[in-house]
Amino acid sequence: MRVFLLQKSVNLQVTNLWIERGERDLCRDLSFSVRSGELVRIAGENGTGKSSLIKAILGWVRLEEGELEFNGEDVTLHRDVLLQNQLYLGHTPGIKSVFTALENLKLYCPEASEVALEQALAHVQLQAFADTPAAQLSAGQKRRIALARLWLTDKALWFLDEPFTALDVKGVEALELCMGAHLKNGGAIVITTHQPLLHLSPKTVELTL
Amino acid sequence: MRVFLLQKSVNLQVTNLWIERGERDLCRDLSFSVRSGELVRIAGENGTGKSSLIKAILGWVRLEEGELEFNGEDVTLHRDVLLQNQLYLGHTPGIKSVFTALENLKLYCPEASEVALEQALAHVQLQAFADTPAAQLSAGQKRRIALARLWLTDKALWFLDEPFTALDVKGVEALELCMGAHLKNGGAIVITTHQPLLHLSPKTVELTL
Amino acid sequence: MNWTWFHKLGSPKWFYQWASNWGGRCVYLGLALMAIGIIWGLMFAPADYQQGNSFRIIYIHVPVAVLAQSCYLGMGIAGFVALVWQMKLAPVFIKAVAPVGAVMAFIALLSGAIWGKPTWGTWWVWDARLTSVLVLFLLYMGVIAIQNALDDPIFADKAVAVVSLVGVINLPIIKYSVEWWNTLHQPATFKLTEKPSMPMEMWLPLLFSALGLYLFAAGVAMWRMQNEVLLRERKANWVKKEVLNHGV
Amino acid sequence: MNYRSFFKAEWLSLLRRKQDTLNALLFFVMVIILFPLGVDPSSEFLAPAAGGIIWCATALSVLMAVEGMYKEDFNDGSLEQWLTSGLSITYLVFLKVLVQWLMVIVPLLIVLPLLAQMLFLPFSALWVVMTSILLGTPALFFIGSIGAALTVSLRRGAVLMLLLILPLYIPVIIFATGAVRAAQLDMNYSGQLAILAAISLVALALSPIMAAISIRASVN
Amino acid sequence: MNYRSFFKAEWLSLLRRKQDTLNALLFFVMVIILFPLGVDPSSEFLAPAAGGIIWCATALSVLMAVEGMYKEDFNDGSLEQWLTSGLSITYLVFLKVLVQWLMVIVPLLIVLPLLAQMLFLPFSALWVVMTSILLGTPALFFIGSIGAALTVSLRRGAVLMLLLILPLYIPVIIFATGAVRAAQLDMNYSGQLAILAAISLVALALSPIMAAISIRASVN
Amino acid sequence: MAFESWSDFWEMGKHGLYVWSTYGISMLLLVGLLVTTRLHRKQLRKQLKKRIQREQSR
Ligand code: HEM
Ligand SMILES: Nc1ncnc2c1ncn2[C@@H]1O[C@H](COP(=O)(O)OP(=O)(O)OP(=O)(O)O)[C@@H](O)[C@H]1O
Ligand SMILES: Nc1ncnc2c1ncn2[C@@H]1O[C@H](COP(=O)(O)OP(=O)(O)OP(=O)(O)O)[C@@H](O)[C@H]1O
Ligand SMILES: [Mg+2]
Ligand SMILES: [Mg+2]
Repeated sequence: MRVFLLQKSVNLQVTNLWIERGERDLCRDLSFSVRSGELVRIAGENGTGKSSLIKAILGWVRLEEGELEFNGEDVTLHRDVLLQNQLYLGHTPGIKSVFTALENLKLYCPEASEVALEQALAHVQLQAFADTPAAQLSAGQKRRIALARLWLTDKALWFLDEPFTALDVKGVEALELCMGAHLKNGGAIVITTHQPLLHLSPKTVELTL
Repeated sequence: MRVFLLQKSVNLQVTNLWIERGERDLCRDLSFSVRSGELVRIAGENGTGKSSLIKAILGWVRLEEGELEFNGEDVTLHRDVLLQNQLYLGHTPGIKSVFTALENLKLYCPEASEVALEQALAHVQLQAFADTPAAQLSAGQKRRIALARLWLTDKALWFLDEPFTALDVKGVEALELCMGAHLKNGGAIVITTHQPLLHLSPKTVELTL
Repeated sequence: MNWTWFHKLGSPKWFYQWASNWGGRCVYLGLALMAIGIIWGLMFAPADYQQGNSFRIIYIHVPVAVLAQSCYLGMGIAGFVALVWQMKLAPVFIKAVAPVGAVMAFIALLSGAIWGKPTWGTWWVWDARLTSVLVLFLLYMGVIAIQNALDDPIFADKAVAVVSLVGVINLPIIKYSVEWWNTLHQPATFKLTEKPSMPMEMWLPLLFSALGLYLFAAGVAMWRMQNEVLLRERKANWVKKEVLNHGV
Repeated sequence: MNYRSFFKAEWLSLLRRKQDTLNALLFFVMVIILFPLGVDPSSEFLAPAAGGIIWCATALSVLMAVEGMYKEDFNDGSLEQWLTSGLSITYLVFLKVLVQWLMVIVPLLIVLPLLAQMLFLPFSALWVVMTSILLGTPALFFIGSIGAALTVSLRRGAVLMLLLILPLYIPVIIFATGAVRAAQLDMNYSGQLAILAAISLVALALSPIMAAISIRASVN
Repeated sequence: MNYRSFFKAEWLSLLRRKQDTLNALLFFVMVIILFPLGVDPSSEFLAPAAGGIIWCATALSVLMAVEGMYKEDFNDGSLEQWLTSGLSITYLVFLKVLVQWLMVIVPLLIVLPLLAQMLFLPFSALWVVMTSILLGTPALFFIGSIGAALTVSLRRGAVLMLLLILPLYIPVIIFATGAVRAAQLDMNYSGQLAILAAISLVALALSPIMAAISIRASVN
Repeated sequence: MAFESWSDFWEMGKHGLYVWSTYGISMLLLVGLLVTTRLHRKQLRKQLKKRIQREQSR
């Protein structure tokens, strides 16, 4: 297996993307780029294909046409380099209900120290629930477990699909702060959200029906 | 089986509610009322017990103490009258992924005519997806199927737990319009949401940790 | 060596045109040969001295049983090709041939079962060959079921390829195991392999009907592949032209 | 939601997922095929054991079909909707089990003659097997539905309860195979069949209530 | 996520849901108990059939355990996380199957001696049964994992899974019961055991690759 | 010719039922395979034509 260096610099070029789902074109000839320090918001109404676009970039939805380039390398066929350098949180963020908040976090961030883990949970206001099974948490608290990963990761490119779902106002605030810090550090973020961003000003990629 | 008349007038009195979950008091001595034409928003951070409060009123979470009165009748022990007159949409709204949008709606609104069903789907922008299985819809579209019920129901009291989740801006707009109309008609709504309401001004019940 | 034929085979358009020429010929020639073989077998071949006339079932039973196995072998190879070289036509082949093979396996079971009643006095015994045909039939049903259950065509292709390949690897194991298992218990009277070798006038019609059935199946498979190609390439210009020009 | 729309939806959802039905059927076929292969393919072994094998296969495939019957309803929030519908959960459970029973048992009865042949079950006993399945399986379904309701929320006590419930299958199997054996020995088997019917009736009367209680407890 | 944390999590999650493990075990016990009850409790019937019954029960309970092995991972989004983790799915599948195998087979081997007694299996054959289970079940698990991967994205893929898997299970069962029967007849059984081991090795080498392909294709 | 008369032929020496039912069902299935294939082609052509015309009219 090849080992890839983690690169904090990001340059993702998406060219002429054509995605189809169930006989409908979701986008055609879509091109955009994501660079270090940039926040790209994929906008569009429900069902226009925002989630599908992210999944297509990650390689689970087929591209009818189009190219992807990550940091100068063509990744259209083999996404390995891209996958090594990104973090994805989707509509269902892979939280196991039998695990406690801490165990869930540990699964995805095995290198983090206990202290770092607890700090990350504190960032999302879950310190008191570290040892509660996820099944016994509220909807927002479950989402927060997944989001805590953002405070621990060293991946450069984040894909966040509706990260604000179920979060309260304070939670949204904290998440935006975290995203801002990541962008300052040379990271890049691709986000979809129907809620307006309060502090960050994104570059927008608009999808239409 | 008793048959209850559908009453458009609503008067729900909640007195001295004490709810406990996992050794933690979620609320204590909480009292409020919901009357015809009123929008009651249950506010509070993630995990303060908003969903649990609704579930307690509906009778799935145990009340340690407290009384419920619906239209003058004590329903603390037997919720039948309350259940007959309400509509509940929770975090997971009971959408079957093998059914199409139309079939899902039909299950919950069997009395509605074909025309009414299609109109309801049009209200939530799903007319084009009436015959698509829910499994092949986007997150927001799935939620919309559940919400379409609101245009068809004649129940007086609505419990909406985070109805705006995954909805786009237009969807939120349409839903608020629908809620406004319901309130004008003498209905009442209990809602939880972290997003601000744009057009409606609710009475707030605040929960704290 | 010139590999162009291989790449051509990978091209749906080329295949479609090639099959337009050959599909019909195979089917009709196959039907004719089969008719000759079967009529010959039914009317003119001599009766078996032990089984009498029930033996005439052989002219459908054996061709069909042999073909059922060949079809699966072909699907397995196609599965391998689909997974390794990602050739576009390979999944099309599997999808087209699976129902053909399933029908063959079914007829083999049915004709064998009906034949068994007068000769063995029972429809079914747990004999090696019978069991392995039953298993083969199940394998076919698996392939068909999975391709029907998956709406996503890309996934369906992958799945079908995986199942065919895994199945074909297991086929010899199944055959061997069943044969080995069976020889422990099965009374020798039921053994299919120890038949007296056939006289020529019984064997020739069998050859005809077998050849005919092979050609017939090949032709039908080509037609089915054409259908699939039309569906898959519906956005290509040549398909649009082909569809519009047809029957004008 | 009313009872009719619920029934229609259940029906439709099982038809959609034909697999589900087919699943139980295939499992049934599979168990029956495994026996000659794994144990002994000779008719001397199979013929007397056929009734027992068929009934074991039936019990196992009913268990398989019933086991997860509320799982999906729990996950997608349908159970909550049942509870707020104001309808009687007991009756909803009854309808659901009824649909399941029809969808599993009818195909099973259709393939049974063929499989019985493969196990060398004498033709005279076939009718008794079929009758015993018709009379006995409702009990299996209804009892199983209690277990399914108990395990749906993955509560801790569930395993224990399951352990209590499974033994209830045993009398059904004993009486059913008893009837078949009696038939094969040309003895009177109406007594066993009557008992089977009685068990099914009791299960029909009691289980929906118990299942409804468990479902109520599992939603929260 | 890395391989170690994945392995630990799998382990932990199975330990948490003891139910799943217990379920397979319970199913195993149930099948074995059903036989004497449903068919014939005499030792003349049971002793020669014991090896076959035990193996049929094993196959069925493995099937039960493996059937839904990726279901939860699919529903809660874990499969997506596997795919974006940059780890080799093939190896993740291997680890997952390994954990499952340990969790199901070890308890099964523990209760086996008792159940073998109940079936009048001669003590001398017990060791062969246990060895054959140790050598043969990896094949069952690995083959089953392909079926489970192919059918995760289907609402209820169980039936398909059965259809796909059953034909592939048959050789394993035949060789395993062959070994037991040979042992009971005091014949040499090492050949069958060697074949079992070989099948397991082939399955171990190929199945994770096939399952990985299927998982990749089913996330979308 | 292996038979004396037509009725002999149809009877197949008491095995008529077996032989003819086998051939009957087998032929039915084979012809069914053929017919469904052709019907599918026809349907497909119609469907695709409609699609293309819809596209062109837009
Ligand atoms: C359900 C029942 C049966 C099945 C599934 C079955 C299956 C098969 C198969 C797979 C073959 C192919 C041999 C090859 O690969 O070359 C075959 C050949 C043959 N079968 Fe059957 N069979 C059945 C019943 C019978 C019966 C009842 C008879 C007559 C007694 C019979 C007579 C033959 C003969 C004569 C051959 C050709 C011999 C040879 O080439 O080895 N079969 N059968
Ligand atoms: N099934 C459960 N079992 C035990 N405790 C639970 C359960 N569900 C929730 N809780 C606890 O009850 C508290 C309130 O949960 P609830 O879901 O009511 O919160 P909420 O206010 O709706 O939050 P959110 O805004 O995230 O939806 C949480 O702190 C949680 O730990
Ligand atoms: N699994 C699927 N199979 C087939 N079609 C799908 C599938 N998932 C989504 N679609 C279709 O693709 C379109 C885009 O879906 P997608 O989930 O990408 O939308 P989205 O923009 O993320 O919407 P939302 O804002 O609701 O999350 C939808 O119209 C839907 O019908
Ligand atoms: Mg989305
Ligand atoms: Mg909540």
